[in-house]
Amino acid sequence: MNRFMLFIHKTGSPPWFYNFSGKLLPWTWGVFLVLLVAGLYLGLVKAPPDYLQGESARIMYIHVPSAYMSMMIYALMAVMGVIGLVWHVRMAEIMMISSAPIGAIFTAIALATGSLWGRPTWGTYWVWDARLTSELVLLFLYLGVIGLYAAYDEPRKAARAAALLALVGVVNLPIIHYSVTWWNTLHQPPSLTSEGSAIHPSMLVPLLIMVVAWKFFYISNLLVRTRLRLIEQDQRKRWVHHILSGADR
Amino acid sequence: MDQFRLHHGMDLLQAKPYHSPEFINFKCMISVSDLTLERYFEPVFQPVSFSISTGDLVLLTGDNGCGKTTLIRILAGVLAPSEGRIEWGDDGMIYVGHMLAVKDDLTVTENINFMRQFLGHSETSTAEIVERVGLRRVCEQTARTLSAGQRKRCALARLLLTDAKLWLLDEPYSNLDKHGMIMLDGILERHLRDGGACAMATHGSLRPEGFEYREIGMVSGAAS
Amino acid sequence: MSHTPFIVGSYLIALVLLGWCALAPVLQSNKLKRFILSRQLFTEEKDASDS
Amino acid sequence: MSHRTGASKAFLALVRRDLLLAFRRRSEMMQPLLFLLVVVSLFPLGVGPSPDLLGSIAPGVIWIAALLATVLSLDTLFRSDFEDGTLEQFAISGHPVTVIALAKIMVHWLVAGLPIVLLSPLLALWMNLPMDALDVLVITLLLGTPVLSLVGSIGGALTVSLKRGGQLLSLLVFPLYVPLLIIAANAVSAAVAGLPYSGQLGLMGAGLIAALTLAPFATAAALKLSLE
Repeated sequence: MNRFMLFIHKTGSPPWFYNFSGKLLPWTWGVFLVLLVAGLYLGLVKAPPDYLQGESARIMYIHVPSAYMSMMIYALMAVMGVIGLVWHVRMAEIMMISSAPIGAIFTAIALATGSLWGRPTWGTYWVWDARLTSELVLLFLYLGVIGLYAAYDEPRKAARAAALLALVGVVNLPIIHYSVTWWNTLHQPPSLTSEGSAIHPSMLVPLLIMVVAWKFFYISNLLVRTRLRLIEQDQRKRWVHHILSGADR
Repeated sequence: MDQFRLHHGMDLLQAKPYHSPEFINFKCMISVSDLTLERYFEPVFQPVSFSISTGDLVLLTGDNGCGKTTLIRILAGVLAPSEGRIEWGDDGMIYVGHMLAVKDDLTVTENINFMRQFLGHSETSTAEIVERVGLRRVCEQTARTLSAGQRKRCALARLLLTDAKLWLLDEPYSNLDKHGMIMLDGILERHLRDGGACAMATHGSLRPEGFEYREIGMVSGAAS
Repeated sequence: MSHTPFIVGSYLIALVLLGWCALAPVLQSNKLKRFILSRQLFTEEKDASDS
Repeated sequence: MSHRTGASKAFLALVRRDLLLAFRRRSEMMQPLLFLLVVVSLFPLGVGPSPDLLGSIAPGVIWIAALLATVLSLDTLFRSDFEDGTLEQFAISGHPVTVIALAKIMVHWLVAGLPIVLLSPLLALWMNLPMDALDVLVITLLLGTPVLSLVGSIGGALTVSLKRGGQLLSLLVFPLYVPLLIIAANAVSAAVAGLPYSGQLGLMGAGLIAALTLAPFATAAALKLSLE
């Protein structure tokens, strides 16, 4: 088995994964914090206010990355779900269900910041804007996956049911997004905050930094949650006692 | 708790065909090696290995919670094992478990007729099957009004409906009265004589009378 | 109408949600580890007293 | 597996049996339809009887009521067969589980979907929908209710082994119904306004074909999972 396959095979074994991710975590958290500080500083202090909306455009540096992450995490969840369903890879199942709450939280952040952003620009907290509406439906999709996983009591079966639902959801995601956007154009003139307009580089750089910062947050939080589930599921196994009595991280 | 006595190798030597003189095609219907299932990351039963061939009657014994029903459902193909391998022969299987698959709103005849169209074909007419399982008196009543024993007989009628060679029975003798047990012995004996095989999960004294059988003792996973 | 309350509000909400999202598993894993260790000690004492 | 009849014979046997079972329990079959009538009749009480107001919200209300009525009847789609072990026998019978899922879905549509289409003229009358848009409403319901059953059966199969699966089922299924609701309600209101609606009907036809080909496989996978 060549080195790459050996590596893939080893990620399957819980103790190896636990130690490997343990070593990885400080680095991912570190990079996240550095990027966060850089992004916030550039976004809040350096970047000029938007010529159209003034200061409130600064909410964009939180809203846009969160909306992007909520879509990306759902797609990743479906991919991990397929791996878990087809090859019964336990690690993929655990990572799939661990990323569901993170995705739901990013969706909630996107919704909250979106409505707060809407208040100064549109005058009301909630506008049935195309993006906000599809974010809302995405939140229901996430809650459906989390709810279904919680409803089953046997973890392996729960993960496969949630994976199947995530797969059906990801097939429907583009359809929902386009039907909501089409529906929105029927009932309302195109809203002000369409990202289509070219963004000035000084505002684009913090935006990109924030997106990468959110990715590192996702990776680190996913590893933490995966390690938690590994310990929780294998709590009677020897490697857990060995690690805990060794009282390392 | 007696560990299973027969190892895979020995089992083939010992498996003498049933008392009828010769079998046209003595073949293995199902073979299982180091099979186990994990639920909540704990093995439900100790790994088992055995194979069932023409004319065999295999009893899966063990006290409650040792995984007999789980193993039977794995053999039936409903459950996928966590470890180990299982190979099925190409001739059919039929499974009668705790859940009898008898619809309460259909009469006995309707239940049997539906299963006939669904599961397979058999020359014996429904009336004759109803007669064989002793439900002639109640065959026009809906299954809701039947007693537990009568419902079990209605489920066992499925066995006569198809020419499936391998029977998977989960405590078939429970709820049956004396006549019911005699009836079941009869159809089981006839099935084995016709070159069929049967795996039966049973506990305690409810066992087939006067049959050659091989016993596999099941040990629950937690006992390791 | 100054926008600062909305900006501060949205960053605050994001901070709180992300903070809780990061913190929850850490707290839970500490609780779980304490529970496993205590049960482990309990079983060890029981084995010691049995043998 | 067991020597068996052809899958189509099994399909027909299953459809015939389920229709017989449904007619044996007519009262249970009527409940979603009564629910439909009740929900629609609540709207005039809620928003006031003014004809033009009701007329403007009629397409959405009728379609949402159809959606709710279908979801109500989805929970019993597989549950009775799951609990008495017949579903297990279907899975072992050697027939493809997709065929079995398709048969159950077809019966569910005949028993729950079609009556909604037949009742829609009455609903249109109550909601003061202009009569010239009635034909479009019936077409959208004819194209849409099978999709409600097909997509809904995935949720039904996923929650069949759960004791209180009913509430969870609606949470799982509603996001998947969003595109269908948007297009269908818009098609009818376009017809009311005299605008062209053929595009929307085309989309719904495509949705029906997609659901017909993809949903049974997801439902079959979910059923096999629930049986474990």
